[in-house]
Amino acid sequence: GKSDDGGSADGDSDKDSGGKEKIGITIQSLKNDYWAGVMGKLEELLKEEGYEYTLVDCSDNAPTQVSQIENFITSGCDLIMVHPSDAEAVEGICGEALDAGIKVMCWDDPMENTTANWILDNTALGRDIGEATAEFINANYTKDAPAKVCTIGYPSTKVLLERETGIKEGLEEFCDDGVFEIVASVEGIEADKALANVETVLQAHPDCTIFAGVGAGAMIGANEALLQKFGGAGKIPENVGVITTDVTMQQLESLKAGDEAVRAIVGFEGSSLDTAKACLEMYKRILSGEDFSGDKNVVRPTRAITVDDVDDIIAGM
Amino acid sequence: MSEEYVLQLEHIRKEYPGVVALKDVTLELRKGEILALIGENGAGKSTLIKCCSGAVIPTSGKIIVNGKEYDSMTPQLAAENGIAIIYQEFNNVKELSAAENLFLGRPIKKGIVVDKKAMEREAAKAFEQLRIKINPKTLMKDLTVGYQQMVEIAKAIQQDAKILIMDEPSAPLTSAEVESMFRVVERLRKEGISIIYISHRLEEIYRLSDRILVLRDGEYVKTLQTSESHVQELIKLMVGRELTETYPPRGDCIDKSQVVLEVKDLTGNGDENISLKVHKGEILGLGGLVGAGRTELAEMIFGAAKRQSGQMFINGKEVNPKTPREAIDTGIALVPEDRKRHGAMLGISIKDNINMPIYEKNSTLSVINSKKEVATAEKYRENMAIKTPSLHQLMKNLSGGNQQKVILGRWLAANSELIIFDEPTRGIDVGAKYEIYKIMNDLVEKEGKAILMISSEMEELMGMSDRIVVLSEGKMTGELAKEEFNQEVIMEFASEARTSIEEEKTV
Amino acid sequence: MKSKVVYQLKDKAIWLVLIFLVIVFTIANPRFVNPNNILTLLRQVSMYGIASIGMTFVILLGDIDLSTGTIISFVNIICAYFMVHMGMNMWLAIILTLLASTVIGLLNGFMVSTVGMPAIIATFAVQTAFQGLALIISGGLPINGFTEKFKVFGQGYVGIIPVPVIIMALCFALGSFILNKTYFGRYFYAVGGNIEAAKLSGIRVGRIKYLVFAISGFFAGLAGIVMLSRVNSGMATAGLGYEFDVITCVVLGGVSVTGGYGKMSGVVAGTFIIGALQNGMVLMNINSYVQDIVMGVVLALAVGFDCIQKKRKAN
Amino acid sequence: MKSKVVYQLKDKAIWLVLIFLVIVFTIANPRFVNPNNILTLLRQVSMYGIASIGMTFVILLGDIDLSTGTIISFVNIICAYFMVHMGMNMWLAIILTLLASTVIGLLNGFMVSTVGMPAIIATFAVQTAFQGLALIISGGLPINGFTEKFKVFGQGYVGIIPVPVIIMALCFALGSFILNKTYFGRYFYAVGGNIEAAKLSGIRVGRIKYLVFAISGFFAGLAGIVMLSRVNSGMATAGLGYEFDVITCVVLGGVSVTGGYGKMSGVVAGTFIIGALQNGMVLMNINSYVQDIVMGVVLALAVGFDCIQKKRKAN
Ligand SMILES: Nc1ncnc2c1ncn2[C@@H]1O[C@H](COP(=O)(O)OP(=O)(O)OP(=O)(O)O)[C@@H](O)[C@H]1O
Ligand SMILES: Nc1ncnc2c1ncn2[C@@H]1O[C@H](COP(=O)(O)OP(=O)(O)OP(=O)(O)O)[C@@H](O)[C@H]1O
Ligand SMILES: [Mg+2]
Ligand SMILES: [Mg+2]
Repeated sequence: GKSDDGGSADGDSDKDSGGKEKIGITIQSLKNDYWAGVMGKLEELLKEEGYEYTLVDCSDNAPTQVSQIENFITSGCDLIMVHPSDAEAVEGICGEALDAGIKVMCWDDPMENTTANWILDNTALGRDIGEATAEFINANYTKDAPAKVCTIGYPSTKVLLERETGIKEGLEEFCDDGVFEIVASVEGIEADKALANVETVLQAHPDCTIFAGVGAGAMIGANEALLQKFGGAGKIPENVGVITTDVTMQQLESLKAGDEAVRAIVGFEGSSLDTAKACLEMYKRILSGEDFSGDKNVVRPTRAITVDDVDDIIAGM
Repeated sequence: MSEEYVLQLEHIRKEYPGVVALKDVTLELRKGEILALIGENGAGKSTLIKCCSGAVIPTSGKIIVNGKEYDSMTPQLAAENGIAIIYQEFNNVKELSAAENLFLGRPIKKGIVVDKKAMEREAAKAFEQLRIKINPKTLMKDLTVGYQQMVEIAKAIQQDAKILIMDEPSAPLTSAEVESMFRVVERLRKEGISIIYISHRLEEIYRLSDRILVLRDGEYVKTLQTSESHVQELIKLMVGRELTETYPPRGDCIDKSQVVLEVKDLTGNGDENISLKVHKGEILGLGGLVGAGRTELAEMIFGAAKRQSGQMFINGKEVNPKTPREAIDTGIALVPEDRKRHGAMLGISIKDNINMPIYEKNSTLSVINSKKEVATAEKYRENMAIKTPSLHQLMKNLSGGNQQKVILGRWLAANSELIIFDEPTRGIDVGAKYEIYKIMNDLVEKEGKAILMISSEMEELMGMSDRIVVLSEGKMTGELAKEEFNQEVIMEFASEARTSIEEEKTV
Repeated sequence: MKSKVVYQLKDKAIWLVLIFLVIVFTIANPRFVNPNNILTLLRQVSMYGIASIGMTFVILLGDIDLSTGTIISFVNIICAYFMVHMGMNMWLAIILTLLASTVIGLLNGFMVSTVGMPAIIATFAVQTAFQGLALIISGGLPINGFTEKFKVFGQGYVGIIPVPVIIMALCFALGSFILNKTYFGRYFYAVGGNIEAAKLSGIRVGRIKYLVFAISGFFAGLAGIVMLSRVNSGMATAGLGYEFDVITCVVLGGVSVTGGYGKMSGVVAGTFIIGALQNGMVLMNINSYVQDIVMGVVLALAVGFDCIQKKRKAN
Repeated sequence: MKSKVVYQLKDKAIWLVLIFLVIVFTIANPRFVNPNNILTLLRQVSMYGIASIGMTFVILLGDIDLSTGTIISFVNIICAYFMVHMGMNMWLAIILTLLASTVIGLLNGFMVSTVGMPAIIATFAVQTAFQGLALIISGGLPINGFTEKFKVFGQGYVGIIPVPVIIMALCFALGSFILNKTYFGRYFYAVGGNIEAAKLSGIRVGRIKYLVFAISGFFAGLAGIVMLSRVNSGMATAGLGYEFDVITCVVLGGVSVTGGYGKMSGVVAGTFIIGALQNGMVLMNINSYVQDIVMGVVLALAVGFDCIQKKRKAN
């Protein structure tokens, strides 16, 4: 690496000048409600505790992310957290960061050149969504009248593609025999696109009742489409449901309302605040010099949020 | 005093980067007179009159209209003050109808809704007055150049202007159309309308104007009473020197044994069965009215338009150019009619303009030989006496006449054997005209080239050609040898196919 | 006479494409022509249709408006913000929002007309900057929780006709009226066809540009409001990339990107074609990657065919 | 004489903007001018720089190439596919990839030149279609696992100078050479300035368009390979939106979007400005939403300033 001397030397002088450690954070996209929510909380926490930090997003573009990490190295960060657009793409530059004496944490992927990874297996997450969906299907459908399922994905992004694959695996694995049939797979990461596509699917398959998706947009769009189809909240049949991941306020409210199509949300630590806290905890562990060489992959927990515990989560959003 | 003049331009100065287009020019227009504005190409005539409409903002000077003083105008102010202008360049909208073009910028409307019916009615009346047969609903793009110009004229007249400014209105018109325009102009004068008339055709100036204002190199030279002036004097004032003959003499240099260009039964692009020959050292004139299809023929020969059938020979060898490049490579050149659109590349330098067709020849492995490039440009600047401070000057900073010389230089540099001139002196002043005629003479005489010259100016056609072929409505209607040249005969040939079709068109 | 027939045929050609598509999709899945699905389809394209009015005017002028998508996003956020975070009356919020979108359009107009920037750059700059602003206002989070009343614009019905479809139809009618009957509509053609001539004829070209960009902003704003009501949630990225969908509708509709030529009826057809494609391909359960390819190919073929026709006629 | 001075000043103005930015960023964070950071910055913009050569030519012609981003993505995928899934020799893979990108450029050229489509539409159609194709080939998943050798293009050094920076410098030199020394360069200006006159001067305008779009495709392909090597992983969306970054570099550099005017040196400055902004704002810890706003405003101001100058001069 070329940045060795410059980087670390300047980094020291920064610490001398008083402040706490400096953290550089680059994530896939901040133009996304889940990330905006969690990062908003994380920023609050970081400010409270007096950390110096830089938060950027790479608009899901690997080269941009590489550049951002380069800039973090230059600006003398002590810890770089990367939520990679493409893990392989940032391995090289993360290695350079490590060489420069900077600690590196990866959110989501089990990366090589990092101090520690806070991982989420997207296929597993998908499988959890599948499982939650399967529970709902098992409770409402039988072999004679199987559920017609539509998956809502976004196959242009690797993690979301994995999630969608996971959903299908989860359905296979956890549904009772012959109780479901996937009739359509559509794209929908933004709510309006998901809405339009679900409307169309409902035209093609008026008896399609189960929508399992990869994120908040899919849920909001599908929920709206179903609300419109059945004529509003309270009129949605018991056996119609939308299940996705991401934890955002709107999703939670729909879930809480109880009379909309949202049946469950597969979440992680809990609320945005819970996630932010857990993340900060990771920062502290890494910065304190904890040795992760044994197993540096710290796996994040996932859980299904249902009507029963939705209030606790909302409190922390 | 302001009552005497309806329009005064005082001490107008206009600077462009590198050029002073106007230096302290003063013009005064009286009520009900026709003031002719003359001067060589680039003298600043168009620039001056554009100051009256706000198309050009003067660097300094005052514009006084009906006693009101302005530093600069806008098209709206001009309209409010009753000024209407026919510009040298076409100013129409091709996708709108003739009627809508006639009322462009001031439609007949009820509230915000336009009244198309009323506009068409009024347009029909206006065309009637000018004795032109145009269906007001026809889209502008479906009209020929001449008709488009007539719409422009109708439009200016239609505005009930108090001051009418016409910048070379006759340039694209046939003599019959010019006649009907003159009648209208004279009628307008009688109605007390003041007119500024720009033209390079001195006979028009004498026919129409009361006074003549001469510009030279952006400077005011003199104002004369038309009745007290002489052509020689005018030319001298414009050019700044004496001009003896209109057409320079040329020795007999035709080599009948060598046919440079022969076309046989050429059909396509609106033309039918055209057959003609041009010999070495000969200037063949191509006559006809506007819309006769001469430009179309030139385009076909030059490979710029597709031909359907017929054969073409250069020096006896059959050729079949499908693009201008192929035509150039077989030794054909075209100096186009529409300089701005088809000839001059305004945004690049004089040097590049001249070298454009020969770059590939003067390059090794596509790298330009820059010495040769500069030498070529320098040579033709001298030969053509192109007025410019530097070869790096952009083309757009030159006047029309000088641009035409650059384009000529381009084709001389390309060393073509046959040069087609399409209206070579359209909108060019007498001085530059004479120079261009001399260049044409030198080309046939000294360099043994062949020239095909399209011209709508009868005098030019007869003065320069060795032979004349006349087209009408895309067909050849006659051929005359030098001894047979006669204005009436040519006109007769030119309108042969015309009368019948014209009646059909207006239906 | 002959040229008129050719023109009319050309204007009709796009409808033939539409009919062809309808037939193909119907064969693939008869549900496609189900009245219900047709209404759904129309509702789906209503945002494109509404935004396409302004875009048509802009393109007729020979300019382009890349800020449409961002205006939709921005409007989404501020209208939601007004109603939810500021508790503003719905109508007031809508009026203010439309005002804001018109003002953004005026900003485009200012840069293009007064400053003299090429429209593609000016509107791209606005696109970038206002995307940032929308994200700042929303903090990247969706804003939701509107009144039931607000839903009517995107989700309501009059009889069996969805309200957004009615809004779209009204917009098309208005657009057509402006283009054909009003004097400024005729000015659009004049400015797009020959800006110099327009100027010298006393048309205040500068003002026309302001007007057209403002109109484009306004209709984008209206599309944004319909979208907000339809999705029932305001997102700062809701309109991302919409400008190109809208441009595609307009250009498919035969409006010349160099300005001066085009008709509202063509744009209607162009919009329906995009709608039919998006709806039909999902009905056929076509892989979303393949959908991209089909979209690209249809655009290339439709416009390419048109261009070849034009070229042939020119010779 | 005077006009020459004005022109040169205008061409220099963009460098003044660059110097101004450098000063601002240096004051904000002295690390900005650290030689190490400068090299990092240059490496970051190398892909823009490389792709901007072709884009400059296209824009000089008065056209635009919206397919650049997709070509980068597509090339990313096929080059990775060749090397990883087909085990092809690196050089062969690179040559085939560059060939493919050139062929896509030729396809653009075909649509623009032979079919006569407006470039903005033709290249947008290609963008859409090839995005789909790239996704199909990759199945939406990244492709990685290249040889160490392959890393040199994006990550290697010659002395202290990063290889991509050297490639960019060579490309700029080549671009400048083509524009100033070869007849192709003259032709580009001629065609961009007055296509009719260019045609009648014997320039085969059709071929020039093919050539220029092919060149644009080629350089986009080269940028794609450098990117692939730099990030060591091929993604089907790697180049998403790159075309606008590249267009911004070119236009900031003073190339007229209406064609006919512009210089390579200006584009170099434009590219550096984008690099300085992207790098400097992260160093200054500017919120990423605000970064969008700054980008938009800088673009508007830089181009706007230029346009006002031009306008003033024209009067
Ligand atoms: N936009 C411009 N930029 C720079 N120079 C210009 C511009 N317009 C005109 N000029 C210059 O101003 C001078 C006057 O040009 P103008 O067109 O007024 O001449 P003219 O008398 O109308 O000539 P012509 O008889 O050829 O029409 C010329 O030297 C010309 O090169
Ligand atoms: N593409 C075309 N298809 C059919 N007819 C055409 C086409 N282009 C031109 N024409 C017709 O051919 C005739 C020749 O037009 P044009 O005005 O160019 O003739 P011209 O003899 O060159 O006139 P000028 O004296 O102005 O040079 C006109 O009647 C015109 O309507
Ligand atoms: Mg003039
Ligand atoms: Mg002609």
